[in-house]
Amino acid sequence: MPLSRRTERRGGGTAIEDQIVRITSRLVAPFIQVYGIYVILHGHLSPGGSFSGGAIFGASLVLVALSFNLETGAKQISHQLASGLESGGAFGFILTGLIAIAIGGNFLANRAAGFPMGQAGELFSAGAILIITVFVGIKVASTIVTLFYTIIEGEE
Amino acid sequence: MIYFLAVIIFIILTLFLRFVIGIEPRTIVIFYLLGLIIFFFSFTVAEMPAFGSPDNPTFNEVPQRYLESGVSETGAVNIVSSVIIDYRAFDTLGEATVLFVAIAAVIATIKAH
Amino acid sequence: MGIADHFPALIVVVLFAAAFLSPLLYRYAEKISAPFVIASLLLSLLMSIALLVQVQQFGPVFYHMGGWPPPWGIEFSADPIRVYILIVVTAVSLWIFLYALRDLKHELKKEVIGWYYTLYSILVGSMAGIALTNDLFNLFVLMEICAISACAIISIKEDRECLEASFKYLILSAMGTGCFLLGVAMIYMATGYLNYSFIQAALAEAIVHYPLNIFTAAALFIVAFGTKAALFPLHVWLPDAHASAPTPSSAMLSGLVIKIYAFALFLMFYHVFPRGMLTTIPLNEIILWMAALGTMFGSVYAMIQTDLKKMLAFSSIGQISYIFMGIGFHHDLALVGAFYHIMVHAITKALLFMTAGVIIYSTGVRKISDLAGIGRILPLTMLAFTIGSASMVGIPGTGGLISKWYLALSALEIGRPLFVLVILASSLLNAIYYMPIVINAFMHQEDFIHEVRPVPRYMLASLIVGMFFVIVTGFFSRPVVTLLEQAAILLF
Amino acid sequence: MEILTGIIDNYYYMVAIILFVIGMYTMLTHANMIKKVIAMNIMDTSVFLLFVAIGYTHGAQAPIIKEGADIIYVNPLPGALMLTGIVVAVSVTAYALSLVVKIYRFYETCDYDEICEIRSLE
Repeated sequence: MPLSRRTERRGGGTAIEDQIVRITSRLVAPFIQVYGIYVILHGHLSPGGSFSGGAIFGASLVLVALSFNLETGAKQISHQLASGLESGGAFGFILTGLIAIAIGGNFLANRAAGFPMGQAGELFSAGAILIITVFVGIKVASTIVTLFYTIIEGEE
Repeated sequence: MIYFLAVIIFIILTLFLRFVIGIEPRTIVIFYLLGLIIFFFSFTVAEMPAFGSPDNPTFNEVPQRYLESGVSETGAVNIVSSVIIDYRAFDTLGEATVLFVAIAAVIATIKAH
Repeated sequence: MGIADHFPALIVVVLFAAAFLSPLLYRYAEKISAPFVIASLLLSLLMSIALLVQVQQFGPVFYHMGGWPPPWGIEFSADPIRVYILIVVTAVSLWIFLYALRDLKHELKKEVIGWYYTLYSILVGSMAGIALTNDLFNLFVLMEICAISACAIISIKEDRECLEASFKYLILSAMGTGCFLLGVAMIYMATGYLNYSFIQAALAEAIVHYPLNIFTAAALFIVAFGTKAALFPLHVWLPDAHASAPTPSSAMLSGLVIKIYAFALFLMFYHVFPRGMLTTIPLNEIILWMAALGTMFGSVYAMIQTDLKKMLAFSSIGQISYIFMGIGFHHDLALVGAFYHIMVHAITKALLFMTAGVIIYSTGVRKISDLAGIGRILPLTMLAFTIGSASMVGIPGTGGLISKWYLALSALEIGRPLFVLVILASSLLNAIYYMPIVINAFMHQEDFIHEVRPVPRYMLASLIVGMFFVIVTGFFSRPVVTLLEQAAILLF
Repeated sequence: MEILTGIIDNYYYMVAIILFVIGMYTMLTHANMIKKVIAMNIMDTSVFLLFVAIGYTHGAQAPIIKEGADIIYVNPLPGALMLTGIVVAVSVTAYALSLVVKIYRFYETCDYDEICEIRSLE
């Protein structure tokens, strides 16, 4: 079996199917994902945050899709799930802001509205900041994946 | 004297660009216009507050409060995070909306054709 | 604190939330997705009206996002002029959306209609935000949202001209926002603030130390907003974009989107730059002359068009110039005229684009020369067109007269009678290209030869609403003018 | 000469301005659409550079607070603003590229002049 071959993809484009690339990316992808989640969760403690972490996480899915073929990649996160996560992430952000109104602060208030602040410097601290970071991180990751798939499909 | 020199350099540069390098006359005109814009901007740049100096107008009470009481007011050690998600959270909502719009626009454009 | 205190934020947030949820709704419960968007538009309209009542009773409202006071956090502010713009935006977009419900079914593919709702409500939300925000960087973000969604509601139509038009629009508006952001950087550098009121206070001192910075920023702002609002020499993207878009998008873009940028320029001039600055450098003069040229050239270009929608698009260039003229006069009556014109032109141009949409839907005709004799087949539609064009020309009894009257009055009062001539001449030019269409439509002897589809009642109802409001703005202008006069006097 | 020393002091700002003008030039004169999109990014990036340079102070550190230490931190505000700005630029780029993909499908070219030619022939 040849180590590397070019296969026909849907619509006539070609994808490189390479054993080395495949195995490496399969090995590396989970670590990238864990790192992405780490960056999202530690947004209020270290450099990084929602956008960087979400982009890292989304990039790992894109990497898998590129090194295998689109179908295998698409199995990891379906279109419906991705767009649901997007709407959910963005709406969760607004919901956090509205909860702040409901418990007596202004829109998007954090300490003034009484979110639990915790001890500064620990993981579960900073009230609404952590919640919003997670929501935006989810949204960014799904956005990167959706953008990738949509533009690829448009090229067919 | 210096004006005379400048005119000579200008003419030589024009001839050089046109006949030695072979650039189209239209491009040369645009080139000079850009030079003119940069020339005017350079006066503005020269007048700007000095780069990296701690007594710039930007180092006023705004970053001071962020840096001094940011940790106690928002609970985040990373002050950039506390600025984007707490002090100026509405910008980040706008940012999330921009991403959402981009997705909606891309999907709409791709699906429509 | 009652819920009414949060209205400035909620007006924008409700529309964004509706936009985030509408793709899901369209997938799982298609029937309620359109009523859902209508409900959110209606809700924000009602909140804007409540906000107006609140502002008139208790004075300007300032809302601090997240509870952080201005130089640290983002502030929304609502004074009478901003709330007036807000009401115009939400009301007109609600009306256009009701028309769009029926019109989109034959202009777009079925699977993208849900995304159209999303883009539409985000567009309205961002415009409401631009009217309300009191923070320069927030304005940048909202402008970018507005630009992408405005381009997307053009490119959503299955037509390759739309793609090119929206690409051109996107590139030029990206240039506009780039210039704007550079201007913001220069102002931030010199003052250290992003909030309008704080900048205005700090600039009075900063202008002594860094005059070139501020002047460059002002010039960049004129380029930025001029590009986005199609001020005369920067209008190149407008005709393609507005003519090729689906009808509701054309109505929206011509009616509201370009005006919100003109309004943003007004905010820069009257709320960001200090009072004395506009008299030391002739920014007003530049805008004034560009606008004067725009009224003329817009009309002249419109005259030579053969496509109906393209003619309407060029006419928008002429009409937006009136608003810039009102800003450039630097006089309270001129501002009344400009702001009245924002409302009148939003209604009128939306009505005209809707009639064009109805004509295209019913007969498939786009050429002006083929419209002869159409008045006998589509009498109500052409009546709407007649009333709309009368308002464009400024015939008594329509809203167009009132705004031009105030503009001319203030031109006389500041001693520049030349601009009265400009206004008169451009009205005449407007008449030259609008009236032949009306006359040909009704007086033409031969029969109309094209096939005619019956017009849905739903579309006709929206036309009737539009006609009603064009005439109401002509006869009952007093309350709005009083509101604007009170607000304008406070600015000087 | 005062101007020259001013420019040399503010070389960061000057580079940003030059980049901005290059981006604007490429955007307005090049016919290739991909180049236009790249130029748009150059333009945005130059403004980001300018903003971040505004926030810098000589000898200062990144604004992640360490308790008890006596450190000068850089101004966190421009950095925070530019995070938002970068996301905005990414979104615009994504949308512009999707338009280019579709335009290429119709005309088999990314060159604006060629597209105008094709359209005028029809």
